[in-house]
Amino acid sequence: MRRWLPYPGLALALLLVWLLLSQSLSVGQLLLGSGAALIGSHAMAVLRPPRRRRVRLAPLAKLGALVAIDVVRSNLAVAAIILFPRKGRVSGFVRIPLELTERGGLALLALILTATPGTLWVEYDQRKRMLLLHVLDLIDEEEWATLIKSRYEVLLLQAFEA
Amino acid sequence: MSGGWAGHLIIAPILLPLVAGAALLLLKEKRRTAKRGIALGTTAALVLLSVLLLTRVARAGFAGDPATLVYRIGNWPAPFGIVLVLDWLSALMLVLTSCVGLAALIYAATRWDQAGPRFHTLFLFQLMGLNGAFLTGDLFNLFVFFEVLLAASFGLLLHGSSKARIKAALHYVALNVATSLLFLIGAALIYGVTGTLNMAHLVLQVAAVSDQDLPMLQAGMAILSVAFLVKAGMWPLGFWLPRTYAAAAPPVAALFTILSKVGVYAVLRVPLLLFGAEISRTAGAAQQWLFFGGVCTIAFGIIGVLAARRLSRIAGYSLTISAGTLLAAVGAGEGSVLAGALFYLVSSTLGVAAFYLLIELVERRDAATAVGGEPVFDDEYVGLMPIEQESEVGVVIPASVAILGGGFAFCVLLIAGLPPLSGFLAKFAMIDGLLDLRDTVGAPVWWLIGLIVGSGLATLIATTRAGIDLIWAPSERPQPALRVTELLPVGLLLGICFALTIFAGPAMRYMERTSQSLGDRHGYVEAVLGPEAAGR
Amino acid sequence: MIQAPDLPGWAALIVALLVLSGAAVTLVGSLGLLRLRTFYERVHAPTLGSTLGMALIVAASIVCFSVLRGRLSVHEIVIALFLTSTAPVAFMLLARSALYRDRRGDV
Amino acid sequence: MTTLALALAITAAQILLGLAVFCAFLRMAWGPRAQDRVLGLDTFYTNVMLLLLTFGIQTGRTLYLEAAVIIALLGFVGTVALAKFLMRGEVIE
Amino acid sequence: MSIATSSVTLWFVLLLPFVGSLAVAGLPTRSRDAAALIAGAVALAGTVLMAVLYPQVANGTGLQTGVSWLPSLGLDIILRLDGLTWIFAMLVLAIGVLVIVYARYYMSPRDPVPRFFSFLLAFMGSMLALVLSGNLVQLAFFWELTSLTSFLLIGYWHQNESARSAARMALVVTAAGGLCLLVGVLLIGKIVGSYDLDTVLASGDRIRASSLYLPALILILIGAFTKSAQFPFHFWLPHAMAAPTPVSAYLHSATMVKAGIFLLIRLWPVLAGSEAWYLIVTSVGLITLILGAWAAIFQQDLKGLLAYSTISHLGIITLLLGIGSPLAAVAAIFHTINHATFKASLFMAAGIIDHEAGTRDLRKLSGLYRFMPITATLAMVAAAAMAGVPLLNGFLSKEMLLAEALEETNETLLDQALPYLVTVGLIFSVLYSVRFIHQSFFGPPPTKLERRPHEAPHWMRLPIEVLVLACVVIGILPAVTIGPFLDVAVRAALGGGTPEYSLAIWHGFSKPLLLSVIALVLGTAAYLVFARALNAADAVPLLGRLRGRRMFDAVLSVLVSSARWLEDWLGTRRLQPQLRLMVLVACAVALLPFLRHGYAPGTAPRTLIDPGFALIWLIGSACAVAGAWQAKYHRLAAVVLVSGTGLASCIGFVWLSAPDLALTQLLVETVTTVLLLLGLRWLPKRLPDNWPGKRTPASVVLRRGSDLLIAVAAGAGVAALAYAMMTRPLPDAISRFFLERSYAEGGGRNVVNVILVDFRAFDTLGEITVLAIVALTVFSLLRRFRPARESVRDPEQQRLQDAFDEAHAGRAPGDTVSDYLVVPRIILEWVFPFIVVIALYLFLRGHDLPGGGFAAGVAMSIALILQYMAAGTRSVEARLRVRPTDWIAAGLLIAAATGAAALLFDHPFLTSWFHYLEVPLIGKIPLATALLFDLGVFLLVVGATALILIAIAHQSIRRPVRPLRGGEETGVEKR
Amino acid sequence: MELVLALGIGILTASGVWLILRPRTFQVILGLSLISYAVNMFIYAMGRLKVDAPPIVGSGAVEASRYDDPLPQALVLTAIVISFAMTALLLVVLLASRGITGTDHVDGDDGE
Repeated sequence: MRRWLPYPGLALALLLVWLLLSQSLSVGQLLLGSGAALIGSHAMAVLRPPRRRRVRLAPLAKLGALVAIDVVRSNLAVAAIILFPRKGRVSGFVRIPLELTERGGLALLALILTATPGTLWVEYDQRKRMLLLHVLDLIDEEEWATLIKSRYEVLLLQAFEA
Repeated sequence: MSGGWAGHLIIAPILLPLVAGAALLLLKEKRRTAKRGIALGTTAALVLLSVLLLTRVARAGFAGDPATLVYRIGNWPAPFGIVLVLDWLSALMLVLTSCVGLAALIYAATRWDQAGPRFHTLFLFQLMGLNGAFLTGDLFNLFVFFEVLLAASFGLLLHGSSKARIKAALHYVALNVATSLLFLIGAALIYGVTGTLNMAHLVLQVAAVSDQDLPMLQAGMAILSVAFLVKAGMWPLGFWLPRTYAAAAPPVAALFTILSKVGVYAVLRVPLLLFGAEISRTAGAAQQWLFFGGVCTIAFGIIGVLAARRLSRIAGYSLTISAGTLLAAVGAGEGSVLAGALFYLVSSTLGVAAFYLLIELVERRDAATAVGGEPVFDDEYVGLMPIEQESEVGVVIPASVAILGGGFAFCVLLIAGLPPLSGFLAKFAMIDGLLDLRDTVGAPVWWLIGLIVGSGLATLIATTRAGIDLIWAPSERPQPALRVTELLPVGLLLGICFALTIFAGPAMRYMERTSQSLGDRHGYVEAVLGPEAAGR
Repeated sequence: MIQAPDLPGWAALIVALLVLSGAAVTLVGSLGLLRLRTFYERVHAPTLGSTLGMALIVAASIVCFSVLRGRLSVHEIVIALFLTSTAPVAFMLLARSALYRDRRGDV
Repeated sequence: MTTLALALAITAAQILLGLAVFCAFLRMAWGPRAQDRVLGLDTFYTNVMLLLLTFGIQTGRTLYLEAAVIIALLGFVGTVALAKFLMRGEVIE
Repeated sequence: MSIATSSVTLWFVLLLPFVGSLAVAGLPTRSRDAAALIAGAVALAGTVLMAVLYPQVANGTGLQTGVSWLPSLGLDIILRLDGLTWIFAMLVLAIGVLVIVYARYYMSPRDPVPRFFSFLLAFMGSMLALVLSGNLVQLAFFWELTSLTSFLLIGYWHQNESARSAARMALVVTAAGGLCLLVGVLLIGKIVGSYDLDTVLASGDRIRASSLYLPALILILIGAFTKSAQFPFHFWLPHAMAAPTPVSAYLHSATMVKAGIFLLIRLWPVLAGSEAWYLIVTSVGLITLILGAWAAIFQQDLKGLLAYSTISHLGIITLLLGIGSPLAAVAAIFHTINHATFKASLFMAAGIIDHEAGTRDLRKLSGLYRFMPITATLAMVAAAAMAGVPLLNGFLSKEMLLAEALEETNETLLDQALPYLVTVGLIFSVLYSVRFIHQSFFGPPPTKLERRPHEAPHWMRLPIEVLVLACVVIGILPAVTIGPFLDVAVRAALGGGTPEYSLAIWHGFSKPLLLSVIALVLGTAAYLVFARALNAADAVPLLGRLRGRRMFDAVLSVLVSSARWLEDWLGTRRLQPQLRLMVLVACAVALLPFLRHGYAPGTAPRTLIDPGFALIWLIGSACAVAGAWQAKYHRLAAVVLVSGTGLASCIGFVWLSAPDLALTQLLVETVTTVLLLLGLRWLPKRLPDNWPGKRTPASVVLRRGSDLLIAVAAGAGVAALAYAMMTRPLPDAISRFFLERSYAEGGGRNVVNVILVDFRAFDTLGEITVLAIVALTVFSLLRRFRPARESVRDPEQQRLQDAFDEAHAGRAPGDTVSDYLVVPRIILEWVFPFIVVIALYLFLRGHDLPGGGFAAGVAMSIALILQYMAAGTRSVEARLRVRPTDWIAAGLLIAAATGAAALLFDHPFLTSWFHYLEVPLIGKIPLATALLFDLGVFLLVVGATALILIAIAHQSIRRPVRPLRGGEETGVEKR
Repeated sequence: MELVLALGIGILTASGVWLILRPRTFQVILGLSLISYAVNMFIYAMGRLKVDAPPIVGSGAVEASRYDDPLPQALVLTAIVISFAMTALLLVVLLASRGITGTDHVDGDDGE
């Protein structure tokens, strides 16, 4: 099984993408899509990324909802900053120590933080496990650190490392 | 389309080198003998093939049948799909290409093909590009084959990279890329006005162009011609030519002598076809420009030949001269001048090709020219190149200098247009034809005659200056080590010229028919599109 | 060319609103690119376009085509998916390289 | 009527997006930092992709979305290369 | 002998020397006797056979035989034997025999003589063919051939600089003359309408009446004068004395220089008789006569003296021909024969002296009579003939000359002065003849010689003896010996107008005799007076500055240096001017038609402006301008801006109904950006120019200004063309066909793709070949890549970052980059399979919707490149073995094989086939060969793009090879 | 629209021509890419402009005037590929030239 289908989850996702692209659920497209997904997942296998343990989906779903809300909220906030500049707004870097070490988790966190307007993942020091974040509207460094750790990292830890 | 296998022979000059070249890629770089063998076999087969096609054209043509053979690629009817057209001129060019190609390849197989990887593939692709350009009957397909042959020529020029080659290649590539863009603009304009790309169909469409659209068409044609003329090396567009060719490895330079004729071929083919006498709303002016351009080119070539310090530059400038002569002959009119010019094209191409091959042999006495520079980087792909692995251990022919000298002399005679080789007959035929034009064209004919004569003299002066010292001057240098395989190609080329001299009658008859066929738009259209279209 | 597909009124309204607001958000983001003072601040601006702006327009597209075809057409989700997973990578790498420039000595 | 309104709205959106592209262009042309220019290019890509989506809506064809998909998936490659070049002095080590 | 046999004999005689030449050339280097024997036999056989042919010409009919060569241009090989030809042929052959005998003994045993005899025979053959030519072009052909073979003979001792330069000079001068001659005879041919000699000879009046007569005459005369060393082309002849003496004896007495004379005689009936002829030929002959004789007096080299005397005598013949009367022509022919006999013998004698005494310097020679009485006697007789002493043949022709000079032909001053000037020339000629004899054979025994001279071997003297005998016999019994032959020759040469003349020793006391005596007496007296002074001369008085060779060299060097100057002025080796010219020329020629017809946009309805598109497109244009502005110092900015332009044009394509183009452009755009960045690593830093005085020099401003103008002009031109085209209605194009047949006959809905893989798949095949070639070229060029010194090291950023990592505790080198890439790398890994799937998607549906093999291939290679960027070359290649060349080969072969498969069914190449297969559950599945073709495209594009990018990327992990001892080389890997 | 497109083509060409006349290799390569964008658009324009009429046909009878001219598009595709290939080649040649001559001047020497 592993040999034929190295990454079942990935293959499923690829098949989904194929079906979305071709906008059809016909048997032919299903077959073609499965073939493509197979090839795609074998392509992934060629790169030989480290194997991942199972991922829990429930925390991820929760995270997704949270992020969606946050994105909209911060979009509006940043839009306000751009349209109505206020004096005294400071932006700056924040250092946040992370407990998360899983590659996937880190990547997801980076995606979330960067995709949310107002925060930007700048660098992660693998040895010190220290994240460097840039924040557009920096009021309190501590607050940001706890926010991120409590709001996102916890969920990610649950999903990936529990 | 039927006619069994024989009917498909027209595609073979393109398909054969393509497949062989691609197949060579599958062989490891170390299997040199196999590669050589395949490449040589393919090229030899091309010679046979092209001769076969030529005899077919000639037999049909001399028997009074239509000589033009058309091959519809993809089985699509003519103005829509791409067609290959084999007529007098293209058959001639095919033979010329394969002969020069074979000679150059034999020469290269002695040692030059080791100067870099993938030589044989590039070489075969070059032949494919040339053959395609000569065969195609479609304007855009012509562009594609131009690019094929250019790309291959870039590769071959850079073969055995050295400082001079790289510097020359930079100019060559930049200029040719720019030229290709001009080609595209010109071809696009022509398509925009006429709505077609097939050359025969173009002839019909051009005749139907409204007066309002005419300047657009002419502008397109003019831009296209500039692109051709850059490739042909016309002054003031061809300064790159002598330098580039001088920088190339000898067998490559020899092959390039054909390359410089592609531009001339295109001028012969496209503008003549589209703007001939039948549609001569502008033919006169265009031909006049061509004529004067040719005259200036010859003059510049003469200057260059005289100014040249090295033999390879002399050879380069004699290509300029020959391009100029051909252009001027085209400009002077179809008919017997053109026939002479075509004869000249053949013999000068062969002569200069042989000359390029000889130059290296002659100059090898001066310095043991290493085939390439020393490698700087360890090679990641196939390991270090064994440089000069089996060099200079050839059979030392006692009379090597004599042979070299003789070959050199024959080349010079051929290029300068002196007896006993075909160069003389070519010049004679051209001047003879030109003298017939003295009443219609007037004084410029005399300039051209003067320049044709002068170019021979200039070549003689320049080559004797350099050649005598190289070959005759006593020296402490060791006898050059020659291999038979290096002399064989030179002999081959000169031998063809010698045969051309002896069989000048039939050869000239062929050229005359070629020249006639170039003027015969009706026949061309009929052959490609069928009699109904032509009768329209 | 001013044209639009023939949609029922309600759908047209939704689509129009979504498209306009998406475009507006994107424009604001790009304006931010001009108005913010430092590079680090400016990096935040285009995210508007690649998140909310994109989401709104994709939504418009989904509505539009679903109504047009008479069945759910979610093919644009792929775009959303791809863009959200790739755009941040660029920002991240860019910001870090700017940081390197700013503190040459202590990378 | 509604169609016309929708058409106008879409055109307006396109103009807005066009202006957004213009902003991105100004960053590309002005800099001042190299990173600014690259950021401008990235924004250019995103905005253009959105423009393509609106064009798709306008024409009612899903055909044009393919280009948008390609931009979404591969538009960042150029930016990544540029960013890496700025950071490391070469794109592929 | 029948005509047929005679013809065959004639061919045989002609071909014999060429065959002999080849045979001799094949002999081993040292086979002196064999070579001489073969050569001699050939020449002797030729002589005998030619003699046998005499009856054919004696009756005046002559012999003509030909083969077709180039019939369409009127060039056939015609051998034409008449009296004149016969005489010349006999001279060529008979003297050839003698020279070969002589040469056998003259040439050193160490000389590789087969080469010599081979050349000599080749020359003999060419000369024979020349005189036998029955066609003017054929004559010009062999004319040049004699120049070439004589070049080889003159340069035979090529180890001597003098021989080389003399050979070259002779070749250049005579070949140039030959080319003039060619044009000249072509003109004649055009006047007459045929190159056939008979026809030409019959149309003298027509030729002289033609407007082309003068140019033709001048050109032909130039040819003849260069060959026959007439003033002002005489200078090559004395230098040609660097040739071995047998060569001089052959070429410069009897044959080569006589070719010009032969031509003049041959065409005499056609060309002579006009005023131009008289003035040019006579005066040139006269000047040459006097000049040559005068210069001969002062020569210290025996052969030099003979050379100048040859020039002088050739002048005599020319003069005679110039006079234009038939009698003069007779004299000319006669003197030609005479000169050949005595001059050949004199050269041979000089050769013997040289051989025996070891020098040819007259000042060193003295009293040789006592050592070599026979040679001396022979030389004396020959010299006497040269001086015109009675009872010898020279005397006879000289008398004829004087008689003709005295004859009043016209009223010109030249005619009046002729007798006196001729006499002066003859005085000189007596003077140098006496000097030649007296100085070498008489006087005290020589003191300055290195060895003791003695008589030459008998066989070496034999040729001289034969020739001197001829001089004497002809001199005494002219009417009996030479008379009949001369008669035949004259009749053949002059045709109808053959005059009455008598060959006798004694014509009674006459003015010519008087002048002759005066010349003899004064000449001898002058020698007695000036002998000592002459020996001291080291230059020719009055003419000292007119050294032919120096002038020749000067002319050539002026030619070369002016050519170099012109080459620089008219040409360029730099790229910018070439591109500038190209753009300018293209603009100019495109403008021309509009100057004539005017410019007008079309009348087709315009499309409404679409604000979104217009905005983007204008921004794209602005990007282009900004990119152009930034490209010099901010390359990265320029890359960014140009990408913007590319993107804008993608949008343009989408908008304008070309989704395929947009897709492809977009993908290519991405790859190009990566490519340019890969390249940027190796380019030098550019700093703004620092002009002195902080001000841009005017020249730079001017150049930029003009470039700007050119750019604007080009842009405006293209825009105008585009606008004019777009506003015209589309002609009834072939595109309808594609749209209508695409689905029905091509099996695809995406017409663009069907065109690419079916209708015009041949273009695509070519296009992918280009890609393959470029990839291979890049690959092979980069194998020898040598980065500039300052870019060999890692880029500055990497060095700083590594230094930082090293300097800090708790960090290992490379941490910075690994931290930098840790997250992106994960994401890029995730993206990889998706890109692969998208690529497959693009590939599979290309036939019906935008996409296709090319787009898919590029997408695939972008996927690869992303991995390289994220993980680094080594890391990727540790896991992934990419073999791009195999991919390329496979792609090409699949595409070509798909096309060739049609041949199996006797369809043309690339004929497509498709079929819808009904499969249960799935429905119709399209099967098309076009898809297979596209697969080839896909594979090739992946291979080629990957090969290009990877090959460049590889440069970063290569290190210069440091040569170790023993020539071995090793690569030091980075890190 | 025609005017806008023509203007753009002109501007692109002009910028490109200006760049190819510059003495630095990198400028030349960028100039050539700019011109090739312009030329691609130009070729496309020879099929005249049609908005929203991509040449993707249905399976029934085809009304040719409803579609954009597909042929220029096919030509442009070929031209894009070829110009990409040539850009790559030129780039590598200029790198080699830069390496071997030590300068990025087009003539291989820094004489301005």
